[in-house]
Amino acid sequence: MTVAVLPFGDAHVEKPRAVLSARGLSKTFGGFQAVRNVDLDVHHARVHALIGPNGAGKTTVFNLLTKFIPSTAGTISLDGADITRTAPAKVARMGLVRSFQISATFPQMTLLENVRVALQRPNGQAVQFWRSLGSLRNLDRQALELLERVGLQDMRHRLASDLSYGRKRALEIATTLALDPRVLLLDEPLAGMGQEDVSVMAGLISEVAKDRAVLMVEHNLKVVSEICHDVTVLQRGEILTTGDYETVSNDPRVRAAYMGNEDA
Amino acid sequence: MTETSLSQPFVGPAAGRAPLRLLAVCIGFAALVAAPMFFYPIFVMKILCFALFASAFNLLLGYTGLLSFGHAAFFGGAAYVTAHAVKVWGFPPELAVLAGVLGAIVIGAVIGFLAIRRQGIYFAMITLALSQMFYFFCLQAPFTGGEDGIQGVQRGKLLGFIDLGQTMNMYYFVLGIFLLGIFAIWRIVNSPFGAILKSIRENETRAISLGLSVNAYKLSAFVMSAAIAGLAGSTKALIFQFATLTDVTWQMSGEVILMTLMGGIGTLLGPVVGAGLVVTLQNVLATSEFPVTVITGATFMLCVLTFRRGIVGEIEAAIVRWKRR
Amino acid sequence: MTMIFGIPVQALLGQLLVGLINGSFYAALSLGLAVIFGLLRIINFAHGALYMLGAFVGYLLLAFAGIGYWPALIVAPLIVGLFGAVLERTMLSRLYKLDHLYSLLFTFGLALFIEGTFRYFYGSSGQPYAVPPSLAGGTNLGFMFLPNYRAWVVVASFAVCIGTWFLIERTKLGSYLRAATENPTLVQAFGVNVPLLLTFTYAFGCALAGFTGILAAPIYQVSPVMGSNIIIIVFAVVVVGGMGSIFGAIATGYLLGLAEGLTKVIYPEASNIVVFVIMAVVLLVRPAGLFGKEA
Amino acid sequence: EPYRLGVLTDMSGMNFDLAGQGSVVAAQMAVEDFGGKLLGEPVEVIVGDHQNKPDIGSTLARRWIDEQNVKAIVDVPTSSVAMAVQEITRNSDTAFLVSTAGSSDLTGKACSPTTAQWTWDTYALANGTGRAITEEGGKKWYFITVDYTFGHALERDTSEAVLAAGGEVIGTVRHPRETTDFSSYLLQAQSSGADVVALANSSGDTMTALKQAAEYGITASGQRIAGMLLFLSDVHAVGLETAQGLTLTTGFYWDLDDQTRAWSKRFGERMNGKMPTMVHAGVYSSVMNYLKAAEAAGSVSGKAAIDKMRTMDINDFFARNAHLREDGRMVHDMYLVQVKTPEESKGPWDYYKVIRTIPGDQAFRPLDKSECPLVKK
Amino acid sequence: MHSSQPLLSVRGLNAWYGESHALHGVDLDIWPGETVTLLGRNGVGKTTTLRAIMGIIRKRTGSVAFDGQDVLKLALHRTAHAGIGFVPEERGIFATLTVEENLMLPPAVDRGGMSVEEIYALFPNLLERRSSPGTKLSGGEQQMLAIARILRTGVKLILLDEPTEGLAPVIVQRIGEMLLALKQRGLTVLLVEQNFRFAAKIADRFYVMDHGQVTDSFTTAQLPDRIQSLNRALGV
Ligand SMILES: Nc1ncnc2c1ncn2[C@@H]1O[C@H](COP(=O)(O)OP(=O)(O)OP(=O)(O)O)[C@@H](O)[C@H]1O
Ligand SMILES: Nc1ncnc2c1ncn2[C@@H]1O[C@H](COP(=O)(O)OP(=O)(O)OP(=O)(O)O)[C@@H](O)[C@H]1O
Ligand SMILES: [Mg+2]
Ligand SMILES: [Mg+2]
Repeated sequence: MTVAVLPFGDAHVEKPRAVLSARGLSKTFGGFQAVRNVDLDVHHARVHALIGPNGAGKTTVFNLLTKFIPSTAGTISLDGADITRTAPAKVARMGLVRSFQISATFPQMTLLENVRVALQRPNGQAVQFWRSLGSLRNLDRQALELLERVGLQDMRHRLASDLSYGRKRALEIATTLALDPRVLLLDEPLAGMGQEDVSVMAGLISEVAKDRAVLMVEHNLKVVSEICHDVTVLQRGEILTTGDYETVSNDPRVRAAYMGNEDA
Repeated sequence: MTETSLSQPFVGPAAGRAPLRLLAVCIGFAALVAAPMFFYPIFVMKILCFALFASAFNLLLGYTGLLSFGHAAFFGGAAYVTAHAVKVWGFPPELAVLAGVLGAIVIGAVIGFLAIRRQGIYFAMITLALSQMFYFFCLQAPFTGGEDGIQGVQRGKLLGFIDLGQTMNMYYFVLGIFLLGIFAIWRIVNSPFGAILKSIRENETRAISLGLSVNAYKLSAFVMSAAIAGLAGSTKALIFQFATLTDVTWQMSGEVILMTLMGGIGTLLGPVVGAGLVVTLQNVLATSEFPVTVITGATFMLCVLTFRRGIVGEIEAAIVRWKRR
Repeated sequence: MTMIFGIPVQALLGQLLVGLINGSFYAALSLGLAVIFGLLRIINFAHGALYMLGAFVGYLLLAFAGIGYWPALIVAPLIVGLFGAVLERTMLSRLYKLDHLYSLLFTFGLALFIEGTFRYFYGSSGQPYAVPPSLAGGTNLGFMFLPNYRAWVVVASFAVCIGTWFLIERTKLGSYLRAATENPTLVQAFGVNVPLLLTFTYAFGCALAGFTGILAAPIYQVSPVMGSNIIIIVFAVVVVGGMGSIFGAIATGYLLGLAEGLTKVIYPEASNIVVFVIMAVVLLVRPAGLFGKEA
Repeated sequence: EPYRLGVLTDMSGMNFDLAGQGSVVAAQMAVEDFGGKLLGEPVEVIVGDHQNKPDIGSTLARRWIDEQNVKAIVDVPTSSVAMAVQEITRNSDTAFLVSTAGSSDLTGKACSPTTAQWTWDTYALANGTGRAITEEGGKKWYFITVDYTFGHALERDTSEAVLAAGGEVIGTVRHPRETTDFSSYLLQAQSSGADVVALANSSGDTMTALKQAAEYGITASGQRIAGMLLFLSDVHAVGLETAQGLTLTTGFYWDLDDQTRAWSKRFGERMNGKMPTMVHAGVYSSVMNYLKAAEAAGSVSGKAAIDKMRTMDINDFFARNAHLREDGRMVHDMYLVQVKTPEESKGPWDYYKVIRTIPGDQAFRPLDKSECPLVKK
Repeated sequence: MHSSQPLLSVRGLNAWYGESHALHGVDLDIWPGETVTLLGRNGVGKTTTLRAIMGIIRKRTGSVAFDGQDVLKLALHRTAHAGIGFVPEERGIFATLTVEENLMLPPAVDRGGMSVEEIYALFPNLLERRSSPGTKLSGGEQQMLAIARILRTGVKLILLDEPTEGLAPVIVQRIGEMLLALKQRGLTVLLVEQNFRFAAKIADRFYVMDHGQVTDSFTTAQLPDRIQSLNRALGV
């Protein structure tokens, strides 16, 4: 069990233990080093933002953490267990679940079914080929609650393919939450959402973070400043700095590389 | 997306109200029980066999989205095992059928293990190639009797006292197997497991991220489909009392696809209707002037171009449209 | 005499050369498949039938129009290509928006149809087609007698493979084609006449099959079943190569031809399944195929 | 209701040329020549295409017998279908007149009292060719054998004949069915120093092998090629250029004498000038003799008619020195022929020169070696 | 106010996805050299409007006059040659093409497009990664590439769907500057944008959409007066 030692920021505030931590994570794509020696600690009950210019390697870090692509070097541990060599589905079952940058739903299924699929496995109802479909009704209440949380309850019988882009993202988050993950990785959850949805979603994220760890990639700095406890800035595959939003946003290097003269 | 998906969303049960559905099932059952009084029993049995085979195939294609071009291996393989079990080991019919199904499971597990590593068209090509390999195996293996096949397989006595040599006994035995198989498929499709299969078909990456070991699910579905196809093959060996190479050729794999396509991919009844049509067509063509392959080929093209949903699929769609109005 | 695998080196060399010749056919056929698949995402099940068609057109040209091998080498692929173009325009093009499996099924039906038709009119045992006089005879290489025609097959198929590779990987046309594979609507929205491009591609792929067919005519019997005999093996070749690249299709074709040639000496009984066995092994080790890119 | 004869054949597949439509025509000719009436009832020929599938063939045969008053089933290419049909004809007392199917098992292990295997079997071709060529001086044999039961049987039977006639087998290579390229095997055969390269395979494989043998100059280099199973239609298909010099055994050749020419001419007139294969002639002969036998026996029962044939004098343009044995084998003279060179050939279909006649009792498997349970030993 | 004819004039545009009716009579006009922004909540049909103008959706009625030509009747590939360029929401970068091939892909339809050097100067990331496969770029890099390749072709009107989505603030600023620069060159842009503040910096006029129709329109000058009602309409 590694105890987080933070290079910057409010080290004096006692943080809960790191649920997910990575050490020396690196990835090379045929000579191009996309991620270099990244150390990361994600803590329980905190929202951790991963920001950085486009192409900095944020999505790649996500892919590495969830084992969707194998890392070139480094170790990852989840709740103290080493998951460096674990299969992606297994990692998900252990409680590390992600959403995708390009929205990912089951298009020809209704919203309710979308969420229910995610509920099936944790409830031991995934391999039952001998029971009737009706036996899944016990999951409906829970599924509906999740849809409600993202404001999609009224559309529960529509097909996911009929949704607009923004709503697909909302559905995806509901599906992800269905797994009740211990660590939630969100890749630009607010991208493409209308103004009206952004604040709802941001609220949702900080609420779910109360009893789990959240790591998110986000370009909407307003939201980052409002809901994220920790911010890690990635540049050219390397960690530029880590700290709270205040510290990070005043770092001249971060302003130059990422934020420009914009204020949240 | 609706149009691009090979498998139609399942609309079957929605097509009628519960009492109506029950009535339809009863009429269907009565028709099957009475069929041998009006039609040539062997012919009806053959249709039942192929209907079961096509339904097994459809379990994979229609509900998992995997197009197998090698299902003949399970069908024909099981037939060989059953024939061999009866002829050489002296198994009673029920055990021989069981042996055939086990054989199909083994073959299915091996082929499936390799094939599920790729998707879509690759999957189709791999199953085709592997089943062709199995064909060569059957051709060259000493116990399959080469071109002659295993002939003169006795039907024996079911449970030691029902003489399957009697056509009617055999018919009801086959009918029983058919109903059992169809029920199994229906159950699998409309089960929690079936729902997972559907989600995998829709978006595999997402399914993985939800913690589902996608390959294990696919392999299970593949093996289930193989087992039921094997059940059909074993039964066929007993009906016709032989097992030959014809049932392991790639043309046979093609035929089962045609049956499913004609009847309606992803519908419960489609493969049954399709099998009935194709088998009847073959019999009609057998005494006509038309070259069979040309007709088969043309039917394939026509189905794909004009009524992809198949006969049952089109009817169901029409009912749904009509209801909306 | 030196021995390898218990076989005289000379014999082995001979077999390798024979394998190379076979590989030429595999390469040319899998290349055609790869072109059509790579750009249209269609598994052209009818490829074998079109290959047969090429050979038959050659035969018919000779029998009814007195057109000999050399002109036929140009004319036959053109005719087969034209046939492909008509087919694409009238039927296949309606299937692009659908699941790719439909086009597989369609071309499967097409293969049955073409093959059945020819069998109906020309029987199943096929027609003879002679080696052109200018390539008759052979050369004694010391370790084997190499028929001149076979040497020509190697050269011709290699030239066609390289030409195609260049066209697709190194020209602007190629980049249109590759892009259209992924998102035809968008490419068309950029102002490229995609429907025409797709027709051209399919026709080109068919012409490749036709060319291989006429190339094969003097070696094999011109028979309605010649295509279905070879197509499944070519499918396996394609799986082994991985459809990612044109180059992969070509290289794998030659490689598997050689592997098969070797098997014919070492353990001939298995020569028909060696390609499938290799396929299984490759799938276990590298599911994407030797040259394929994992999606 | 008229009596019917069912010609169950392959109308769309690989046996179409050697049997197919020609078999139908031959059967019709026989019925016409017989006068169209059997025991006072009209006789009709009906046709079925079994598509080389035993289930279709056997369903059809059963239906014919049960519902359409079919009294004899004729021809039946593809041994798996023939085997399946034989079970049905045996159980329903229907005559089974086999012409195309050549599996020796039909009159061996699986023999039936209602079957007459009329034209040829693998043993006769293998044995005839093996023995005759060895006696002609081809002592050292090399086999290119298709690797399954059928090929193994051909090879075994031929080898026995070769050894019996004082020859030797110096090598064998087994190839899978539907091989597209025989170069490897041919090269091995070429360098083996054999006198005779024997092709123990069939149809497509044989033709490809022949074509490629010509390409590699096998005959040109002094080796002789023997086809274990070849029909006139195969030779026609590959052409004389390729097939010249090939030695094979056949049960019939159209150009043997005036009788055969006369019949073949009539056949050809109905078949766009095609000359009959031995299968076609065999269909005619078997149907004609069946009709005679049934008439004589006064019964259309398969067993009665076939039994009658056993005691009858069988003699026509096809069947010379012939008789039907108790195992169902029709024994008749066979011919060892060699394919002419293009120069020797004087016109269309002038393909064979007859090297020698193989008397029936030498050509076929002796009765005392038969595995048929019907044979009283 | 506008001297010339509109470059693009849309009247009564309806469009369907299969059976579902997505646009219910959209009317809008764009004059040469303008930058016009479409605003609206998620799913009101902004993207659909762009697709229908371009002809990517085939099932549509109404009229779309561009440069005096009715583009509704044109085959899809002719629309580009008429002078309209499209940057899709999902970017549409080709995986089998390198970055440079992606860039060079759309045929030039007119003179006046940017040169490759100018483009690389604008987007140095692309230069650095020009020989890697297109989809190996990060999301933001892909967005740059998608815009860049249309700039090359010399079209008169660019349909730009949410160009800032998923981009780092610095890049957003860069794109804003770039769009202003393009405006200087006289390029006409129809922009769909959720990022209100961003749009305000570059647009001349706004259209507001709801339920597949244009419900409101105003100029940037009128913006301060409208902010209230707009926030209500957009649900902010
Ligand atoms: N599979 C791959 N092969 C090669 N290069 C890759 C691959 N995946 C990502 N890259 C490269 O790695 C770098 C980091 O990409 P990544 O997608 O992680 O960026 P990001 O930080 O998520 O950017 P954005 O905010 O734009 O989404 C990019 O330059 C990209 O081109
Ligand atoms: N491919 C499609 N098939 C069916 N319906 C669709 C499709 N694409 C969009 N729609 C529907 O059409 C309507 C308009 O969608 P559109 O994508 O134009 O919205 P938008 O305004 O661009 O929204 P966003 O801001 O989320 O991108 C929505 O209700 C959506 O559900
Ligand atoms: Mg990213
Ligand atoms: Mg949109």
